[in-house]
Amino acid sequence: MNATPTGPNATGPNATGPNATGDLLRVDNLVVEYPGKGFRAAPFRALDHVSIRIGAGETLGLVGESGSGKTTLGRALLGLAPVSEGSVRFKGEDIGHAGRAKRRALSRDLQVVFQDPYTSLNPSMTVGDILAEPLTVQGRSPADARTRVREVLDQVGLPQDASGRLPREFSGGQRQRVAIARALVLSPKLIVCDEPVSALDLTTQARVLDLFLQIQRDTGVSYLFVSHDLDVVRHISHRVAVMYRGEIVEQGPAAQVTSDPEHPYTQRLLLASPVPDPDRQQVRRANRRRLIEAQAEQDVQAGVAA
Amino acid sequence: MKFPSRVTAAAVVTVAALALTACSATTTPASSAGAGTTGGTLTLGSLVDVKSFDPAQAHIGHDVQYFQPVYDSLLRREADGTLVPMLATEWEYTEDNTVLTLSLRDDVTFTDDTVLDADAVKVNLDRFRTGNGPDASTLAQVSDVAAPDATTVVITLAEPDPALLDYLGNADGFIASPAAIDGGLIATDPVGSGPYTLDKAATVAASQYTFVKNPDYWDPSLQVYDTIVVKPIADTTAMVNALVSGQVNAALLTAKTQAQAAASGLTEYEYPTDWQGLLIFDRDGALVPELADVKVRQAINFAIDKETLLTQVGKGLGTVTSQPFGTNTAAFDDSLEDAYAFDPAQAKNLLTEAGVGEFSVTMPTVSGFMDPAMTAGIAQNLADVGITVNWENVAVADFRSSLIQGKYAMSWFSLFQGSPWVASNQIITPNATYNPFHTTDAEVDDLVTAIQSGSADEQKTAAASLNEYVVDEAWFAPFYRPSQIYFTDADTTTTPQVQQAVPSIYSYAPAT
Amino acid sequence: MTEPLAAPPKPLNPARSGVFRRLVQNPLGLAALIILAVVVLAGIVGPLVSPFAPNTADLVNALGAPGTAGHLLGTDSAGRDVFSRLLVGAQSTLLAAALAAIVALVVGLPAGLMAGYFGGWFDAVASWCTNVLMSLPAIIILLAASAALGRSVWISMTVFGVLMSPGIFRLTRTSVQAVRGELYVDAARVAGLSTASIIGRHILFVVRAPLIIQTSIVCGIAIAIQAALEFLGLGDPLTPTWGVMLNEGFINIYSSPILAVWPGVAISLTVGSFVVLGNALRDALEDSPKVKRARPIKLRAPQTESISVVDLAESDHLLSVSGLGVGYPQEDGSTKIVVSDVSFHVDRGEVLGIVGESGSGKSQTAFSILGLLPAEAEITRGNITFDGIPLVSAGQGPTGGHRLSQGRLAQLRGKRIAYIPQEPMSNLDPNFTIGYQLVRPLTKVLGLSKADARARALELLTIVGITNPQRTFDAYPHEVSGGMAQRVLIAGAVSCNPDLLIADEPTTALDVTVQAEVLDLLRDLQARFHMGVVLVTHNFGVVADLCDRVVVMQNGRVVESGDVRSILRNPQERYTQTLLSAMLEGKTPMTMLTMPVPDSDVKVGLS
Amino acid sequence: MVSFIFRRLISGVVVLFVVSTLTFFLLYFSATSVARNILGDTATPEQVLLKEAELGLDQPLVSRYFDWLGSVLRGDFGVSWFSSQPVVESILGRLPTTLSIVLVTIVIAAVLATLFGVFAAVRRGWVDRTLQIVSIGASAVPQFVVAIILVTVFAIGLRWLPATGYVPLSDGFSGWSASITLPIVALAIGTVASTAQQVRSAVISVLSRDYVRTLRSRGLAPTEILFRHVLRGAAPAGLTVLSLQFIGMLGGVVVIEQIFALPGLGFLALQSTTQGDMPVLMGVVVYIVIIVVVVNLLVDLAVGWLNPKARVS
Repeated sequence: MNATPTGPNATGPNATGPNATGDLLRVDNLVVEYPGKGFRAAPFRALDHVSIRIGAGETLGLVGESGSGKTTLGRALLGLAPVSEGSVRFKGEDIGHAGRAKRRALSRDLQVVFQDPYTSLNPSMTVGDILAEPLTVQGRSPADARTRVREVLDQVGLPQDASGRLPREFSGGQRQRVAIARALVLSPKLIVCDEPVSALDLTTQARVLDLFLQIQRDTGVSYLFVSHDLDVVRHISHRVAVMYRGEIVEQGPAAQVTSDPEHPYTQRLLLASPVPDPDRQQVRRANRRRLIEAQAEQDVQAGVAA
Repeated sequence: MKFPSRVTAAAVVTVAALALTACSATTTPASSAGAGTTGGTLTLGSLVDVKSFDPAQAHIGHDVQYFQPVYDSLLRREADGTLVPMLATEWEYTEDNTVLTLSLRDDVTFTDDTVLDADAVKVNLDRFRTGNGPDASTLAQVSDVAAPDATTVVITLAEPDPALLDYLGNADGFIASPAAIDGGLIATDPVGSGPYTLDKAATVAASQYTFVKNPDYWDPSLQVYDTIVVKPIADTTAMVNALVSGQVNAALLTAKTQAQAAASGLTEYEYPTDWQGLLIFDRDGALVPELADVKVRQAINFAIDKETLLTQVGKGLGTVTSQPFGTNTAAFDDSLEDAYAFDPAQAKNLLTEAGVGEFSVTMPTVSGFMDPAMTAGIAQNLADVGITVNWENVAVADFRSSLIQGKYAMSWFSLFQGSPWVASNQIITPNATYNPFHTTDAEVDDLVTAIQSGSADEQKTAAASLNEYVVDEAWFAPFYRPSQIYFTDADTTTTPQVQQAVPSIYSYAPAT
Repeated sequence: MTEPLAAPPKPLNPARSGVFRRLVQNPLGLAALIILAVVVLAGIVGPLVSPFAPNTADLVNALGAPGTAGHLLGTDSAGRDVFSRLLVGAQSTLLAAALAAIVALVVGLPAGLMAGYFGGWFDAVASWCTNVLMSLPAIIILLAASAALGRSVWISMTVFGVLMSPGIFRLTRTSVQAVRGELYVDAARVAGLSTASIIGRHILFVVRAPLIIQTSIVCGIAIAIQAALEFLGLGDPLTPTWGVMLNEGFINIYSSPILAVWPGVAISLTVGSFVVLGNALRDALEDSPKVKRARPIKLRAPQTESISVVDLAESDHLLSVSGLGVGYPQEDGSTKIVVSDVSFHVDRGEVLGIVGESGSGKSQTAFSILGLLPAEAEITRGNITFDGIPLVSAGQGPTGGHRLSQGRLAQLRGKRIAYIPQEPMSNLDPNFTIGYQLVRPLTKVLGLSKADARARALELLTIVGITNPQRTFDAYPHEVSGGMAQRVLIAGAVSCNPDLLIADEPTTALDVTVQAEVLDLLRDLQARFHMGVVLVTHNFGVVADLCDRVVVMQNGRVVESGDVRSILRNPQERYTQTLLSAMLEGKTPMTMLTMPVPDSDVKVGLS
Repeated sequence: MVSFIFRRLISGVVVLFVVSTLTFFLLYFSATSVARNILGDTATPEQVLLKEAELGLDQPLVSRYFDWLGSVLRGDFGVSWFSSQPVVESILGRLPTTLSIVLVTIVIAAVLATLFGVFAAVRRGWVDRTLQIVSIGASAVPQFVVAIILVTVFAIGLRWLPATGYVPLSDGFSGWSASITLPIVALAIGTVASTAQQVRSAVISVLSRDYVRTLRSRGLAPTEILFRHVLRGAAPAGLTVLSLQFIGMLGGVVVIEQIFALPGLGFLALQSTTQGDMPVLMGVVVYIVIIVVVVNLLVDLAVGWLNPKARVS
């Protein structure tokens, strides 16, 4: 095995961004455990002492393979995954164990866009109702809500008559716009984006990424942008954190992490992604093989040394 | 599809069996069966399954077809009700009718080769009266059974019981081997001295019971068939199906299924055993004050359209009547038959005379036992004269006990027509089973005493007077006497047994 | 970016009343609805409009034939008007059935909601109770209840409702569990909705339709049970249900058989209607409108003329596809074309990439070659020739089709043409060991002995880079990882040394590091066996890694095709350019990828 | 596997205990006038009291329950209140009849439902429609009506088969099979149709699985795929349906045994209900629950054997 930094160590210099004092979100040594399946089974630790920070107007890209825990981290911020240890601070306030009332207040500032545009919208509610729901929960009047819904529809590039339609009348990309509109409708400070483009076609993905960037420019919202695709994360993030088996193994400015990674896993990840040119891909492939051989050799030596 | 209902045929049978507690002087001439050829198999359908072959558990009625093959009784009742010797060759009462002496045959052995003697009879009678069998109470008056010698049995009664001899010719008289009783298996392995023995190998409990000829039987004339099979089929529809499709040779059917069987060319036997009608229990007006007035009770009698009920519900198989006592009893009075002909106007007049406005009465109806048309007809007839019936749905199993416990002021019922003595104990005396409010008066008391203890002539006169009295006082509102509908196939003949639901097994013979 | 196999687009304009409309369009459903409407109407107004008082007995005119003395359906054994009793009986019958349904709902629904939503010990206890209730034979329990509680149709229907509650409970619980995991419920939670609001707004709504179906079925069974209890003599003659009437009919079956017919018909029609309504509702809820079954292309033996249709110049190719069209017949009789006029060829030892976005028809094309299109699809035109063997030679339109029989195709599949699917886990039969699934085709298709097949399978597992082949051989699919499963599928595909390998998005479901390994494996195997490969993908990186030539597809058509370098570096068609420009590799981060105003994506509805 | 069986057995015992306890209190709580019903009309109040004491009806319900439970644990279900026959004896005497009908029906239903279900799933078309119509018809027309029609036509009209009665298998196969044919047909029509419907949808769902397509791509014969892979995939669903049908049938035989005058468990249950013979009714309920528990256990084992994933949990 690679000698990966243990949890607490990940809170190293890399983790401390320029906004260290004015962090919008600060997660320290977060542990999420799920009860094991079956009687007396050991609990499954999905997150192991994870620490991240996100400043105002900043995008933290979170990249990792399936099962690495990146989605769990996002869900833990939203109160959808149980916090076993550590703290989640939003605007300085611990929200790791927020109750429903606090969550309701929090939802004005903290919102989410999920991966699957087909299941993240209630198929039996109109787009208008879906978008108005967070507003009515906050006690806004229906008229007020309608006005705001018109605004966000415009903001995400959907026509006004979308309000009266059902989600299934829209394509995947359009649905994801609806989901983004729902996240935006309360003008939040931070949006957790959980693989928001990975179910989309390439061209649609490009347009949705543009939308995310545009919204950030317009509103100054922060993103926690979770993706398995290093290219996507590089494109949209200020800083990038890499997760591997429930731990953050590397964290730092996007350019550095995605083009010159330090951690062996990030290196492998980077070289595994094929490039759309046969010759450059041939080079990348060769580099990857060399890297893997070198790392395997290190492992062997480490094994001998141990 | 069935009269009463499939499921509850057993309950109906129990009710019909009540009838058989009666027995009395009979007038029907004897007609002896079995003159023709012998041999072969007789298959009988029975509405009830035998619960136990223990004679202490024997029950008058349908049960006899299971007991008669394996057990001899002390006396034998012929089809017309005449008592003839069987195990007892002679019997004699003392003057005051309280001590009965029986002389037994000395040549009978049980099928386990033990000898049938007076001790064996005593054992059986004592078991019967002290056991918990359904008819144990019929020997309630017996205070002692003695066996002074091997062929003599002396029965001592606390009070006279005019029905005792008939009982001894029926369920009470079956004698099992004391050795087998001691063996503890008598309930399933009957050992008697009867003309047949139970063939356990060819028997399937609850489905068919096969009896084969007892080779050493003392009276071969009672062994008409080589084999007798009895199949319990509780559902009357299934029964008619079995009969029509040739699975059984003979069976009891119902008015509703009569046409189907008759159309299939089967031989029909009709004979009266019961009467149906309303029992007006609350003659003192404890629950329904209006019923205390004899005019109201008479009005109820006039209000019922008996002819139509018989035609429609009883399929016309029976006779309309106004008296509770049966045709072949001394109490019967032909002039009382139409004492209360259908006359709603008269009923209303009587109610007006009584000064009674409209009133209501609660009666039980029994799903699966009481024909819905009967329920509807009674309600309609009474409603037409201003009496509202509130029906309560009662389970068959709880029906009789609810009547006995006096839960209802009146009820429809179907009862056996026994001897005046049996009938009085059933419905008239202060402690009669179906006199839950114990209504009585001095005249009734006198007449009942005369029936129990008077001379033969006094008994007859008293019975007739009692009948007239309860009809005049409208203690009941009888509708009609339905016929028992018995069928045999073309290969079989039988003779109906008077006052018994089904013929005795001695009464069957192959058709010639 | 997976490409759904069935015709992908959603129904054209499904209004919210769609379910009801589809229900009414189904003739059986409509009939059931009408019958039930009539019955319910009879139940409501019956007592008011019945020509005779239903309980007025007239024994003199009992068992009257239909039509006599103004009695439309005759009279029963007490001389009561049968028609009036049917009308009034509808009310008590339906009320009793409704009682059962309501009890079932009152017991089952809240318990199901709680168990499904909260899980935990309540779920465990409630589910256990449900299992107990479900394993009790209803009639036996009703017998016991009638012995204990008395004979009233209301009591027995209450007990029956409890016995039916597990159905409601399970349905609710399953639906809630399914919905609870849905992302829109998570979104509602993030929005701060209370549990009650989430259940009320999002969950109950989903459960509603299946509940209506189940309730409909419960009502039907309840009416049948009423009749059965009456028949058994355990009924309640004082409540004039149809069961009571039917039983009375049976009592008098020999004198007046018709008496059993009316309530019998009423019961059967109503019960049947409830069942049909339930079924029809279920059909209507199954979102996809029914597709007319494809006329199977007549399986005539290939004729020499049909070969002549094939361009002779292409006949040297290992595989040549020309003018291929695939369509799905629609309900309205039209055909939805998903592939039209697609032509390309593959040579031995050559890797052809078919690249395109979802809905471009690339998978449909691949399955056409394999002869594994869904049953409802039909090849409308074109030719497919494999190594000189015409697989498909369809004329214009569906009538003139010639297709190689499935039998002969099966001989090619697994021997000369192999297939690697997209989703490794769902493509292994979970009920058999991996070894069995590798060995079986080797013995059945290639005729190897069991021992040889086993040795070969282990060898193949080694070839695809599995370090402990024996363990994988003995494992069940759920015991291995996705990457491992894909290696197994690849091993199976190459087990026959195929001439042609068709790989449908073989790496899409895999993590990027595993994808790289699988691509390496495919490249090695392709070289080793000198296979022709058709690689279906949406990823230009994968294309660049493996392919010699590329076909770009859009909306069922070929947009551009050619050598991989020329296409990737110098695309001629605007669509190819758009696709490549949407690639993030090499783009400046945080910059816009497209024009500021999105175009076609914004149009609402389906273009 | 052993621990799985063990856990299921424990669970079954708990079910048995709970159901029998509930039934006991329900039944015995209401058994009020039974002593008089047993003794007949002419019984004196003294006799009734004696009988009540004999039956233990004068004891508190709870102590009667523990007496009952204690006896049952020793295998003694008591004796019938009406016939004094041991309950176990009368149940064991009737079990063969009921099991003959139910087991043969379930075997026939399994075979026919598989055939029809697979055929309908593969062919659709008229088979599918026929199946649907028959199953709607079978659920619409009460079973007892079907049975009555069968008797009328085949026993009374054509006289092909006996109308009533049961012939034990030990008395010869032909008599036995003739005696149970009509009851089985009456039970089987609906069972086959509805089970076939379920098999059909299970097969259709398995047929649409990806792995079926992959198996076809490997050149395996369609029959091999259908009968090895698809059927095995559909079998757990089919088995579950069959077990539910089996449970339903244990109730359904009450009606069927009544119509055909078959001395089975259902008839015994009905008879004891009508009479209020609580020990017998309790015995029947306990036996039926035991049968159900065993059948469920067997089905679970079979599903586990068929589906390796289920074995884990």
